[in-house]
Amino acid sequence: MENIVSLKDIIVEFEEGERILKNISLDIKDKEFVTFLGPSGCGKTTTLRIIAGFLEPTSGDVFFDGQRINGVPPHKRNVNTVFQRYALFPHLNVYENIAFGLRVKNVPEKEIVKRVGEMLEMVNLMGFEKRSVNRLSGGQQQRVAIARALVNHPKVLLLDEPLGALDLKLRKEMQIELRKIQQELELTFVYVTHDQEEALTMSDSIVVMNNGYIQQIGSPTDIYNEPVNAFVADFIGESNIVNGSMPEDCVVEFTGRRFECVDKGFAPNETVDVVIRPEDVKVIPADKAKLTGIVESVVFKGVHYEMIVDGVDHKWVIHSTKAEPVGSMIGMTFDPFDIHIMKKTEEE
Amino acid sequence: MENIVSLKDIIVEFEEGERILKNISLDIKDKEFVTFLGPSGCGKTTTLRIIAGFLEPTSGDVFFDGQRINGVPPHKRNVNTVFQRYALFPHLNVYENIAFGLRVKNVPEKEIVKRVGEMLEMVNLMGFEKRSVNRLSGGQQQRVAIARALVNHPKVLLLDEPLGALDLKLRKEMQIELRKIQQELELTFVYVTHDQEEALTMSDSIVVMNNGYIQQIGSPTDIYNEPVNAFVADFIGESNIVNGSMPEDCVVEFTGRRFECVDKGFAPNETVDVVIRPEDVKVIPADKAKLTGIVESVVFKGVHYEMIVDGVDHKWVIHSTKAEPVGSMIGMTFDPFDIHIMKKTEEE
Amino acid sequence: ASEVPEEADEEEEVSAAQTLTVSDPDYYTRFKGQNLSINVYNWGEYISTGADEGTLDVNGEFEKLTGIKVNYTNYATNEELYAKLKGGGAAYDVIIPSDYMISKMIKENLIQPLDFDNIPNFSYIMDNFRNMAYDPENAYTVPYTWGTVGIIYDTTMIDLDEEDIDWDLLWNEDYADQILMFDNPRDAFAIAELMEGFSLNTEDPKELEQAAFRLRQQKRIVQGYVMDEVFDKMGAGDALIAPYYAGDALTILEDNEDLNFVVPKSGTNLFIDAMCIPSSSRQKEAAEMYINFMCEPDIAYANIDYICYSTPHQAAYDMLDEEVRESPVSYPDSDFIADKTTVFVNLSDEANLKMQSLWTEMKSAEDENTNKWIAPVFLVACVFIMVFVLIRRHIKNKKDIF
Amino acid sequence: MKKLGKFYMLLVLLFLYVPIFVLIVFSFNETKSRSVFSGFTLDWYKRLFHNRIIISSLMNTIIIAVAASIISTVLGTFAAIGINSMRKVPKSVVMNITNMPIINPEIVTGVSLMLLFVFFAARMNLEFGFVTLLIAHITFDVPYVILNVMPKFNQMDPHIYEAAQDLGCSPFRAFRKVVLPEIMPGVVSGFLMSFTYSLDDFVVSYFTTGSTSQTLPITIYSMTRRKVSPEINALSTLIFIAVVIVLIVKNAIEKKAAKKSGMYKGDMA
Amino acid sequence: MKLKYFSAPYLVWMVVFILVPLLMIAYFAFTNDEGGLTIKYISDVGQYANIFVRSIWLALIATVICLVVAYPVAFILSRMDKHRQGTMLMIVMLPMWMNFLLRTYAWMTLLGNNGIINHLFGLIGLGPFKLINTSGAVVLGMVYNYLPFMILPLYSVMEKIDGSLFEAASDLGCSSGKTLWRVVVPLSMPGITSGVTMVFVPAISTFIISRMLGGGSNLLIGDLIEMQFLGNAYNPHLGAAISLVLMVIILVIMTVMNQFDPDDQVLM
Ligand SMILES: Nc1ncnc2c1ncn2[C@@H]1O[C@H](COP(=O)(O)OP(=O)(O)OP(=O)(O)O)[C@@H](O)[C@H]1O
Ligand SMILES: Nc1ncnc2c1ncn2[C@@H]1O[C@H](COP(=O)(O)OP(=O)(O)OP(=O)(O)O)[C@@H](O)[C@H]1O
Ligand SMILES: [Mg+2]
Ligand SMILES: [Mg+2]
Repeated sequence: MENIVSLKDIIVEFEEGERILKNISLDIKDKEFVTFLGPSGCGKTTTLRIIAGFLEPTSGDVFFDGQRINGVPPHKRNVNTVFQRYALFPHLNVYENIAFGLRVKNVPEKEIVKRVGEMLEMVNLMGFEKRSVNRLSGGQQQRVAIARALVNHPKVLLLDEPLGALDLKLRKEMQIELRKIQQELELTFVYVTHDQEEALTMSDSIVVMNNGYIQQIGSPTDIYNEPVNAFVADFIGESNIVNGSMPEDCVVEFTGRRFECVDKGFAPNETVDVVIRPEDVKVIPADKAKLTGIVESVVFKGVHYEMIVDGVDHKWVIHSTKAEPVGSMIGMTFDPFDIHIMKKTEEE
Repeated sequence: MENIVSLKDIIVEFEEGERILKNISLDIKDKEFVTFLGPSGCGKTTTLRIIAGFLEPTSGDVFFDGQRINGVPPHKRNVNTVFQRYALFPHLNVYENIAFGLRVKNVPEKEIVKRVGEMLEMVNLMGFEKRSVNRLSGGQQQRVAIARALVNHPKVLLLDEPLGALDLKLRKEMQIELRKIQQELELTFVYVTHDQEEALTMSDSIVVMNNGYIQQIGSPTDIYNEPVNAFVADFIGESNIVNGSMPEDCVVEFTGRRFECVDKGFAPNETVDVVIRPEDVKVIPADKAKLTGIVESVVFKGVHYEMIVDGVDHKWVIHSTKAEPVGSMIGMTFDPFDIHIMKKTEEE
Repeated sequence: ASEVPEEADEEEEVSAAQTLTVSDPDYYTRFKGQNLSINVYNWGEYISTGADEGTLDVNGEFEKLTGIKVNYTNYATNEELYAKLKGGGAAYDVIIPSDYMISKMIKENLIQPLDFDNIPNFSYIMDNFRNMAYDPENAYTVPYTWGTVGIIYDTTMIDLDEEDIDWDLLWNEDYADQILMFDNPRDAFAIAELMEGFSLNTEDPKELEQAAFRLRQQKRIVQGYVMDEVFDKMGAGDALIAPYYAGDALTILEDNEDLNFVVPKSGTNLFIDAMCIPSSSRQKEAAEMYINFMCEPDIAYANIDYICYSTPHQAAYDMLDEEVRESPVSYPDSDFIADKTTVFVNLSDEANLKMQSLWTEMKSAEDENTNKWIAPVFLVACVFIMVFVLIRRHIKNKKDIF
Repeated sequence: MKKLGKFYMLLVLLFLYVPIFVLIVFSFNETKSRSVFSGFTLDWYKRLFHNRIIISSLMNTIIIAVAASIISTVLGTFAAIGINSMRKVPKSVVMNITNMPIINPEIVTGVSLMLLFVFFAARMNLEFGFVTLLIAHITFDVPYVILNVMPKFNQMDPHIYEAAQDLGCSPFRAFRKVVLPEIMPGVVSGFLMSFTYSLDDFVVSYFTTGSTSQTLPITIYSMTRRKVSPEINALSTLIFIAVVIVLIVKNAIEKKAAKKSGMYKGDMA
Repeated sequence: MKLKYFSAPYLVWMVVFILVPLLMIAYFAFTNDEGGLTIKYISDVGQYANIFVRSIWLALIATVICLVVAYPVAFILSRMDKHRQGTMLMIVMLPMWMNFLLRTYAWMTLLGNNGIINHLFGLIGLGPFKLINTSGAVVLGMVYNYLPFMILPLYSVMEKIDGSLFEAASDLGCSSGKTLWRVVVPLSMPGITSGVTMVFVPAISTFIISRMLGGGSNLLIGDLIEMQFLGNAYNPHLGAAISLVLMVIILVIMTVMNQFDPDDQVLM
């Protein structure tokens, strides 16, 4: 697999001195499903707009299939976009919306009929051809937006939070559908979201961004299991993050107690972030535990109970299939490999 | 605990013959957090409007604190409502919105200042008194709506999908906050939602509705673990629902195989719905299993993997902490108490 | 109703060069304190308003003297006045129509006989302006002004002797687009009839059609059809030639030294405007008081001095400058008046109608060259739009089917 | 592209403003010439203020505009409330008739009212003048009030009416306390709109005016028809300045209101 | 609900002062002075066909010019910064608040044979040209007076067009010209139709502009009607008949216009 899109040292400033993107470099491989993940305002849309050509970077280069494409206008790039709020043409019906790109390129009518038909079938909207797009549900609009982009056979499809406006159930369905389309058509998808679960579910590769920087690039499991810093860890899943220090390799000290762990290579007594996932906290009888706390609240979540446990220095979030009575004292322990040690992040 | 609100045989028809509510009977206990849960259009809001007095039932009686209150207009009922989209008064600021009900009742100014102050403190909006409600975030508006209702010291607070418009994160926070308020003030909350997780998290008691009927009333664990029919089971959590039959007590047959279970009392060979939660399906080596299937897809969901397994007659959804390779053959088994047997529902 | 600011300029009075004395102050105070008001409907610029420094505010003086409020409004043509009265809605107390219109109104009972006991100042009216043809008994009217129609022209551009100027100047192709013409049928037809040598009061359809033909010929070189706009256009030098009433012409001449005014020797129309009281008047006595006031020598002089028309009022005439009294424009010699001028009389309904429709036809006629194209182009455009709409619909329907 | 756009806007603004500025400049001209500026004077302004006809018609205009817009605001607001709660068919019938005076050419509205008044005048003791003018103005003002108020009902969250009842208001009180404030911006803009239309109306007034009241536009019309003196330029200048001041004040008020409510309302005119 | 009855006073007003007067027009058009039924006046209208044609023609030209001039203005306005839009819109609309007689009068002084424009031409040795009292001057007067009526509806429609639609179009291969034709124009159709009616209707029925700038030799329908009621040719029956025909013409034209409106939404 070769790189289809590459960004090299991209810097974007809207106003003099105010950097929105700070030195973004990134390679996107052909036929990959890449997700940009990050909190609101971190620069995801901006990055996408640079690839699509709506925005010229202040400095840095954009490559497409090995060729530098800075300055090429959007309508000449072999890239299509599914916009955050779809941006369907309200004066056209479903059929004409999808056919729009083809008509602009003066594709013969017969070909248009064929290709739009295929698309309608793919996104499961046969019979809706004549419907005004204003009279579609959110999910249907979303599918029209995708079909409208895909019908042009772009090499790369950019999707900017395409599911942001949908409710949970529809969202889940569409996630699966999108993934299926990407795999069937063997396209490169560049996908933007701020929903970590969505990113984990769909991507081949996740780019975690914050504040104009790329924090980590990796596969979903990499990112979930080996986040490079506390920001990524916290953003990717609910986590207990406590301050700690590393007196020696494979030993970490936090909340005044020492625990075994599997990380090494830190300076002696370096202060670190200790990250433990709620589902990795094991509840044991208080008298047998190094670490104890008092159960503050228990909430039934269907699959598991979520307990907030007040452990003096830190309120622990624990997911467990067994509920403990509120107010009782419990003990907590962790497997060494469930304790993630992370360097403190400098900036921010 | 006695009943504060009771509905007896409520029937609502908007147009002749078209029944929206079909014989709803229900008792709501004092100081309880009751949730109406059901899909869109099932009649939740309608039920709430009957309790609030905005709608007179076509037939049936409404009791409040033991007294029949059919025909009593809304402004004479000791019930307050938090509307689906808040319905704040846009021409009044935060303070005046909250004070509205008191002003209408000609409460002395000193008392108003005191009570509104308390409310502002409770919903954590001190310092926002003068702010126009249009310039509040969704979560803040929501809190104003609650304060506006609560300041009147109603016995019962009706909340119609108060969190529907909020994003996930805020929603979670507000859930906790609402629950806290209800417990602190010892009020009766009648809460409407179509989000099953929300219902499970917050309620003392859940009323599952569908299509104008009450399907089940019970505590969250009751409803989750012992749904009375397939609709409830499916609506409350993702489930595998297969057709089966009961050749004898404690034995159920589905997909052509017999399994042990704990339900009895069905007619011999009665056809039933068999409901098994995805997390209750155990993966075992294929050669040791009664039931096998081929893994179709694996999706990483953070806490667990979700696998779709094609088992001839049924596609099984399995949640497991270990992923199996796509295409491999696996075996599945279930603990007897994880197999829920349900009578087929007649209607719909 | 509205209040006019009461203190109508105390200072003005002090600085006023013309001062007012009335013959019988008691007569005018009869209605004081009764809060009466009268509605006066007059031609534009046909009364001294005090707007120019050193002139009398006639209506203001009347209000001050009598305590009767004057609602003063304007019309531009006799026909407009007729329309308003005929329509029946508006109640006026004093109007000042012209000769032919007066006889028409008498015939249609639109104006009522005056009580001349209430108008003692009628005695000032010159003898030769009493018992005119339009009101032979002189029961309905008190003459206000009179005058002739002539041609105003720009001497810098038109180098002709006064003697040589006649109505055909208005048909002179050399001055195409520099000619203004009356915007009312009676005056316009009169000029054409003078050209043709017909009577100004002709009712013969043939003659009327001939006159209309003349006017149509002229249309091509006419810049615009105007009434009071003449003041503005000639004053600003926008046009070179215009026929107009002698009095107004003199006013215009004051503003623009390049202009001159002649009464064509071949003859002209002599008009008389007279004050009348409509039948619908509710304040007849107050209206008569107003008319009498207008005939106060000081007032009559102030008006005539301001509007520059010729006056039938002996006392006012005597107060005029020597120069004006001698002016052949304002006061042509009596032979000319007797031989060459005609006073309009009311035409029969048929003749009026005929003239009216010929006039509208003439005005709405296009220049021949454009006329040919507009209609067909317009029709074709309509057809195109229709076809387009239908096709669009058709396509839409077809789309909905498949 | 941007520059081209700016240039174009400039041209259009020039087209719109040059005539007005010409009027203003020549209001200070010493002579009556309309094309040569020969010297500066404020004379015309002085004479303008001594012109009885202009002053009294200005008073008439203001009185009629104020009366007509107040009456039509009240009438129109109540009408909008009523129409809003009508069922679909009668509602659309009423709205269609209401739109008539807006869609119809002004001259037809004026003429039709004139015919009506003539008819009344013949049978009843009606006199053309203040009353007919007022009726005519109200007639073409009310639709604007209704059209301004109606959308406010649609924009309004219908639940706030219920919310007020829920908080203890009787239906009437709920209407007064929450619905009325909600539609108030529409009422106010309806009032302003009808006020400006009344101030400016010529055509309808022309046909319905009578012997007692003459409005400023009619006076202006008669002035443009005869001996035009630069008084009229002076009048234009004063009107222009008044309009600019009113608009600036209105804008400032709107901005302040927008700030207060946190919403930006872009609607003008 | 009894709220309905709030509209009772207005309904009475509406019937008496909107509906009845229109019926009066019809009544006058079909009766003569004696009150007898006749179609004489309606058929008389036929003789003024050329005035109708000219009025429609001039109004049409004025409308098209307004559209062409206003379209870019509205577009540029709608794409400005939000806070500058308000100010700019006010500046564009401000002339409309001046009495339109005065504005038309201003053109009289500009266009006159001795007016400022010819004066300027004179300075560079050209002219004088005949500007005033021509059909061109009438059209100019219409364009000048009614241009804001075109800008406003166009602007209010365009302002609502989501900017991302332009990006979407360009993403799908449209150059800016194609975007204009395929996206902006169709989306602003409701604005175009309401703008066109808002210019066309007053333009076709004006009598001031033709009188002041057309010199009385370019009669339009408005002049004709005015003449029948308050002018030289007092004849209310004929006037009513002409008004009736005018109303019908406008009705027909508006129906045709509505065909172009995709969602039948008429904005005012
Ligand atoms: N045209 C612009 N001018 C100035 N600043 C801008 C502009 N567009 C975006 N920004 C700023 O750039 C930053 C990044 O914006 P961007 O839209 O890329 O965020 P995002 O990651 O897509 O966020 P979201 O999840 O909310 O869509 C934000 O702080 C935003 O305010
Ligand atoms: N005023 C009404 N007239 C006719 N039908 C109505 C009316 N109000 C509600 N309905 C119908 O009654 C049914 C139940 O509506 P209700 O508002 O109670 O649903 P809901 O459970 O609150 O749904 P949601 O979750 O979407 O709010 C729906 O089918 C709806 O269309
Ligand atoms: Mg974004
Ligand atoms: Mg609901």
